[in-house]
Amino acid sequence: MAEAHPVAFQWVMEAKRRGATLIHVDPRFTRTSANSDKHIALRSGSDVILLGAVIKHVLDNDLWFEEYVRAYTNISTIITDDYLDTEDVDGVFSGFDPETGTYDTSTWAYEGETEKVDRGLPERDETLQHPRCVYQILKRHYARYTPEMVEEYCGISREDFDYLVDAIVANSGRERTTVFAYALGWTQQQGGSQMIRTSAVLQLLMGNVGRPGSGIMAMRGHANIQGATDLPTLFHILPGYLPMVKAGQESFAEYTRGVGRKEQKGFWANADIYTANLLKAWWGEHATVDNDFHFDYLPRLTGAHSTYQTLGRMLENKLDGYFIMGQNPVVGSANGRLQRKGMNNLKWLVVRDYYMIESATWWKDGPEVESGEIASEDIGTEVFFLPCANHMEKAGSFTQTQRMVQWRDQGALPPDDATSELQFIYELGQRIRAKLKDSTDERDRPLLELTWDYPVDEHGEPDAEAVLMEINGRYLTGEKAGQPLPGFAEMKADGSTEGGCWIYCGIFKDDVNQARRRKSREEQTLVAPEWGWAWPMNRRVLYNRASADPQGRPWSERKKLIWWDEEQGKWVGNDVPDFPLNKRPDDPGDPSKGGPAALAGTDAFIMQPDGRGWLFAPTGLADGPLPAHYEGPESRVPNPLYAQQSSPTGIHPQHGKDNLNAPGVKPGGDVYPYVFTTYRITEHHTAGGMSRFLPYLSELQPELYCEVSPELAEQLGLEPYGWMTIITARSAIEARVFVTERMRPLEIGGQTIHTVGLPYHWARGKQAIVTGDAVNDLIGINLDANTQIQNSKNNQCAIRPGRRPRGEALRELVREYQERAGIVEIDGQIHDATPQASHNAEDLEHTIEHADIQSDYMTKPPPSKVDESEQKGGTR
Amino acid sequence: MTNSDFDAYRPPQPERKRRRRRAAGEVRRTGAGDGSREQPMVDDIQFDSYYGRPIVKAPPWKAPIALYLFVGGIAGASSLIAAGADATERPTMARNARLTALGAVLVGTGALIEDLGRPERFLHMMRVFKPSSPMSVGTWILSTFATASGVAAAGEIDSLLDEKLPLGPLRGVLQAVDGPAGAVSSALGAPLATYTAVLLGDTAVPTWSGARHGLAFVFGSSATMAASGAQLLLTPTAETGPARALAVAGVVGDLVGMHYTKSQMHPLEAEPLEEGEPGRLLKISEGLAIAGGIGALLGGRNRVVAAASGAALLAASALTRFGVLNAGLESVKDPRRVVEPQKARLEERRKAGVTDDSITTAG
Amino acid sequence: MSLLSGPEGPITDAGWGHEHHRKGFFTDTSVCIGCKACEVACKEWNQNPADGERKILGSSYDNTGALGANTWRHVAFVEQDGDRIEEARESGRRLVSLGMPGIGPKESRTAEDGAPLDLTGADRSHPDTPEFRWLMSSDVCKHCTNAGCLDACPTGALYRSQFGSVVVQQDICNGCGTCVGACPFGVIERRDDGTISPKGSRDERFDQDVPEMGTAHKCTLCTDRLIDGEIPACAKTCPTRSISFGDRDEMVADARERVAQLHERGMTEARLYGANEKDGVGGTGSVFLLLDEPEVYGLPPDPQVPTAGLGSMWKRAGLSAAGMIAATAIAFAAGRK
Amino acid sequence: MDTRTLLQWPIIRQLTGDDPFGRGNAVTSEATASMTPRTADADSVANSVCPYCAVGCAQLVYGKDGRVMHVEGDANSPVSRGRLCPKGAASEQLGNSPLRQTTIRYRAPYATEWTDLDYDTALDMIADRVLEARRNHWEDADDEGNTLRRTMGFASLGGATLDNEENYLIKKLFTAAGAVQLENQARI
Repeated sequence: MAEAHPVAFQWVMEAKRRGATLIHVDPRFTRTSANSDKHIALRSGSDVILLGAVIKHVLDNDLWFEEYVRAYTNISTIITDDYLDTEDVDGVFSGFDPETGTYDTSTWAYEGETEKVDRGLPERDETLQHPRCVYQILKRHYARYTPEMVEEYCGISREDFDYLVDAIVANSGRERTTVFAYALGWTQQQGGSQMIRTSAVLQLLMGNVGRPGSGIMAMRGHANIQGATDLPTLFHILPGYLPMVKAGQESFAEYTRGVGRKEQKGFWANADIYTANLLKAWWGEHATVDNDFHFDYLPRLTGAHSTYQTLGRMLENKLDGYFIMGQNPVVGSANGRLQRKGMNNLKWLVVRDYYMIESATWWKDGPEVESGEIASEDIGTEVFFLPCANHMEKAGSFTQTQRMVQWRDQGALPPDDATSELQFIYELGQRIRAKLKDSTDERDRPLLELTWDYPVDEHGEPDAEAVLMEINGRYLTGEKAGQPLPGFAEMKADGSTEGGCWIYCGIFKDDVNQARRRKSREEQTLVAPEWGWAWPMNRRVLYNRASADPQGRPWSERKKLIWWDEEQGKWVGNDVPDFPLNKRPDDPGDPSKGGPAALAGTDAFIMQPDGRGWLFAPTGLADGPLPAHYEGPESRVPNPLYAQQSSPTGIHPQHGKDNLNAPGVKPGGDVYPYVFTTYRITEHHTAGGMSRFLPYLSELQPELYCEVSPELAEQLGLEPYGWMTIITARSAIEARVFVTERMRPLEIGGQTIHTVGLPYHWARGKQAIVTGDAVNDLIGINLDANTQIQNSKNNQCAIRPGRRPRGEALRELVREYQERAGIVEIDGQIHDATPQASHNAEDLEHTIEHADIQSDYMTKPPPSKVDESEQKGGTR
Repeated sequence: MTNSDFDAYRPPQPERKRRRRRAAGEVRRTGAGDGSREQPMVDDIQFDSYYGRPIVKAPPWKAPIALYLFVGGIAGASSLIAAGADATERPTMARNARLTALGAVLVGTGALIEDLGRPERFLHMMRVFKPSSPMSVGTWILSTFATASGVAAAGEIDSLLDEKLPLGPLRGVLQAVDGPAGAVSSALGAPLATYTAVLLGDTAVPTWSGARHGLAFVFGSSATMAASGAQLLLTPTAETGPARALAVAGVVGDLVGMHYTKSQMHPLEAEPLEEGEPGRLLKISEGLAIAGGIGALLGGRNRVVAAASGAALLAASALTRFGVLNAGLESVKDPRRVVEPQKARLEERRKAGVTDDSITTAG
Repeated sequence: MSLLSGPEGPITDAGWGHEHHRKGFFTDTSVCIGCKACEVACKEWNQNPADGERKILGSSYDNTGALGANTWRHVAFVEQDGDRIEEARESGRRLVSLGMPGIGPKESRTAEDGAPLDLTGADRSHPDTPEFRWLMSSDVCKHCTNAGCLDACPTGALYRSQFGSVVVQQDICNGCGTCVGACPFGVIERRDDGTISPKGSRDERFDQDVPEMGTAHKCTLCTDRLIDGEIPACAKTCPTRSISFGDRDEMVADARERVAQLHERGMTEARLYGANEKDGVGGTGSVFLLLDEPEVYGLPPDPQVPTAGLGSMWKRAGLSAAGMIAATAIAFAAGRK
Repeated sequence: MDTRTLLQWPIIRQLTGDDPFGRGNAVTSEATASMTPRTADADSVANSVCPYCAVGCAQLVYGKDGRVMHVEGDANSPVSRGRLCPKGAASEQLGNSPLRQTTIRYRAPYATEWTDLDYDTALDMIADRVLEARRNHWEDADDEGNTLRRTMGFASLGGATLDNEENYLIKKLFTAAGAVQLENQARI
């Protein structure tokens, strides 16, 4: 956190000054560790073992926050007797299809009559004695997760484990809270979603959700990565976390019921309203109740269409054109070499950036052109580079990591040809519509009928506030017609309102751009509700009903946030209550009504169909209702817990010989004996597009380095600050040797595990101020089944002293190692030795079939907002 | 638990170590991260530095400044010789010395300006008079001296050319101020030659700073020796008797002064004066000075020997200045030369019971 | 202090009267996260050129190297093992046992029962020495009470501002370089270089615009910002308040309180640098809390303003000059024809 | 040299004022006496937000003649309290780096060099290509006859540093065009 979010870290230091204990669990000793009370090094990828053991400790010793957990979580809920745990199936859950590598999740459901379960009223056993209640399942599931296991397989001593557990326990309960902050160390793992889930389970058990100073903070890495998930440029969702429509969902009713049933508890019951308002915002007068608001205009998914599947289409010559706007995939995405190979096959490419990034110039000075593997003359891609305005040269809003939207005013004009994306996309839309204006083709109607008319200034820049107003939504009829909606509760599914993103509804409340508010922190409370605007409804702490006890009283004076005020008959406090304002704590809820009205006064988790925090997740995850530990796809450590070595649902497209995995525990694994983990450092920004071109930042960290322990350096004869070559089953790069005691070998299951660290900000090219090999060339595409995010944090490599070979010799070196590891035969036949070979697709389309994360999404209600950002956003 | 095939044959595991601890007496690896470490000079003082990087910076002074130190000395001492020659009616030597002084001061001024980062702003030196700045004091000495020497030399040249300079009515003025100008230049001659020692001494550069106790004596002697040498070179032997004596005195002063200077320095401060390129320059300088001194003493009546001795003395003086300048520049490169003398003096004061003047305090 | 190196009230000495309090930094290295924001914010505000070598310098995460003409904040990184930490703790303990004056505010100097806190034994109550630590520290111009650079400047380009900061006037400095050698901390430097150009084969090469070449440069304490009531760019940007800025007196008081806190936790390695008015530079305007000996961070252990010895040096120069005159006089008198 | 100028000669000020040693107000130049922070010349100050990570630190953007002259933190922010990390502190350079590419470049297929292109032509060419790619890979229905109504011919990547409004319009336009392969950094 000190490394990648230094300014947010001020609050951690502030807390530390006041006596908070700060523990940093990370394979590496970083700038965060340097300022923590304790750094606990763990083996990369073993997080679920550690957290599972904490959960076990808490359960075994009855240290969980009983009153909180009983009232607000599904601990007493009984699960159907079809459910089989990893304990029962030796490492997988019930419903697993080894053919496709996917789960049928229906056996993970709640017990009870369908009618009642649908209304959020499954069977419960408040005594927690029922063998299939969540409490008992949890206890059985985590029984294997012992401190000894942690010591042996995470590399954490008993002492340190005890320190960690004691600190969490001592800092949880009525008076105190513990918070978990994570970033890509969790999301960029195959199984990363479940690592986050493990901490969610623990935090719920300790009563650390919905309260001040609690929760799980995803430290997101880009200025608007939260906003780009809320108003998504993502394949699987529409604005406001409405899922994209899946093939087969032919009607509006079918689709919205899949998102949220009217009879279920909480706010997803209104999915039809949110969808109708979105469609109305997009197709205006053409969208009516009668035509289901032109639900038919939406394109449908047939599987995952993430950036990695798109890459697959590129490699197969099935993609003509590509827009890259403020991204640098040949550096930032996994397997950079493959990314470049894919881009060679495009017909055309549009790159919009400030600088001549490597994704714009790979055809001219990319590594393969440099090595002579391919010549510029052989690359047929037509490239448009369009300069773009930066954040200071346009007005607009960013949503930061805590869901707070902040408006930016324009401070300067874009230089020369530079334009904002807003202007570009608006003008592109106008141009496309003009070209189609005489079309009678039915498929062009969504474009022609689209509401696409925004006021522009003298430079042609559309008024971003007009767009935000559309996102907020308006009344369309009645005396308020034309006025902005004050909140999503005002939205109707009858065509009388429109709004582009229901969770942002209210951002233009009172016709004021609430995101633009800048009331000084000096002039308001610590919660600072009048600075910017947080979705939904300006709530700063989600699920804050849980900050009060079941009776509506704060758990303690020092941890109070909102509470029930009997006199006023409503919830009051320092934050906007995340609960129906007048619903009494003892309100039993009205199951007959469904939606918010069905919520009981203690159903704090208002987005969940049962109103409770999910220790056990009956739906929403592709790889299990409870987190289980699996080794990384290339790990050389046999899974100590289950026969299943690595994630049974992991996705690994091979793309010929270009995306091979190291053999791991199979023979030949010792060819790639060391673990490498990638990371970011303070001085640079992701793939370097916004840092390597700036003199002030470039000089601070000018060269790629690899952090190695003194022990490994000695063993391999690495000269401090000399060169070393790192070889994986995909590629080889060179880096400066950085010998440091901040890296240390761990004794794991009888073997010594050496981990090396590589920051990934550099790239080969001729345009930036500083260059270096691109680390992501080393990483294979091994995706998490929930998120389609690649495994960057623990992969295997070989290391040699000295610089890497140049020209053709580089590929020969990589091939030599592949041959020695037996993952590719001399004649070029691929021998796949990857542990989860059961569903290693050579054909990408095939991969998409069984990697389909949408199958759950479409039929089950989406998970809560918190889960959503955990699973989908992670953090960048 | 494990499912490794080799479980049963696993050799006994060494006791798990949290982190490698160094056994007592084990040699520290170098370059392991905690800054550079070197063998301590003094047993009980552990030397630490920040990756061996310099702590203080040398001024950006290059050859022109060494030249300036050298010719400034010549100029100053030459003006004294001129005064002596005047007083003892040695007109050739007086004239030569005055012209030497003028030439030297002009070269010196040029060198000084040349070494400025912004030469066009040389006159900014005249904005202030700062008693705390040897450079300021020196500049005022230099400029006054240069003006006075110019006037005095102009008179010399005018009379040399039988009043053929196109001075017109100014000749009267020149003749009127000629004498006083000579006096001023003589009076400032010695300060001009010695202030440069203060200029170097008034720095944090270890070797110069350490040399502050004796450097003025070295520079004064060296200047005297050089100016005398110049006269041995330029003036017929008939008039150079006092210059020979002065040369010898200068040599002796130079040698004794340097010895004294070093004796007052911490060994690490003095080291650059003895080793490396600067040390070599100073050794040659010493040899040349001795040779020149002996030559002047024993063969000074012979014009050729006198001239050779004079040249040797000039060279010796030049090398002294280059040597001292470069030794200083060299001395900042090794932080030990800053840290150890400072720690030593701090320790000394503490031993003497002075514990309240450290920059590092416990509170 | 001698008259030449200046008295203890630097602002009064500079003829400003008492319009402003003397300002200064307190850099608390115990909370520095090594982000280098101070370096960048400083360069941006002062428009100093990037001048890094664009090579790894081999000093942990520090690729800046040292303070200089273009770098007025420099973050040091030092990796240390447990043995070294113990040594640092021990050396700090020795400092405490020297019985230096003014240790900490009174209230924190006593244990709860009112008895004087015996800090020499504090380590026993401290948790185990960590096995490893990574020190980070942002260095800056010290704005000394008795500033060598200021004393040595022959043009008056360097002056002491009404805030007590020592500043180079860029329109005056002629680049003589005297100040550079006069700084006991190696801070000030003449700007002779400082360009960035990409090493690749860009279509158009460029050179960075380097302002004010050939003159001396160093931290100004953002004196221009102070005039408008702003605080220096580095202090403003520092995420964790490792760099704080304010009246120098308050900074010293804060520093004393903080060091006392750390001592109470058994962190006897904590010590102050520059808070003592009796030291060789009359105390510094920029006070530091360090966790090891100063030289570990590249700071001199016993800096002294060179001008403190100026009187004695002039005396010797005078003596030498007199010697020259006497020798000349004797030589000529003896050789009178 | 008139008298006033002469009186400003620092030596005279040294002799007549309170700064005989010439270390303070006697030696200041006119520029020093009239010193102001450089932001005093700014003709606008805009409230902005740092474009790097997602902490959302508030920035003040000082503009002059339509260009950014300086960026610093906004102390009023409850998130950042005016502080910025090195990247945020370098924001001014993000806009003014000499490496910034401010004109359109075009690389024809198989070309070895860039050429220039004007905005209107570029936009027109891109619009044509979008429509062509859309047509080339249009899918009306899947094998089972389920409606797809989409194109797989073009894709888009990016958005995590773009504004909410921009992301919204990208999603809106491209979804209306039938594109589904829309992605951003959140996946990476």
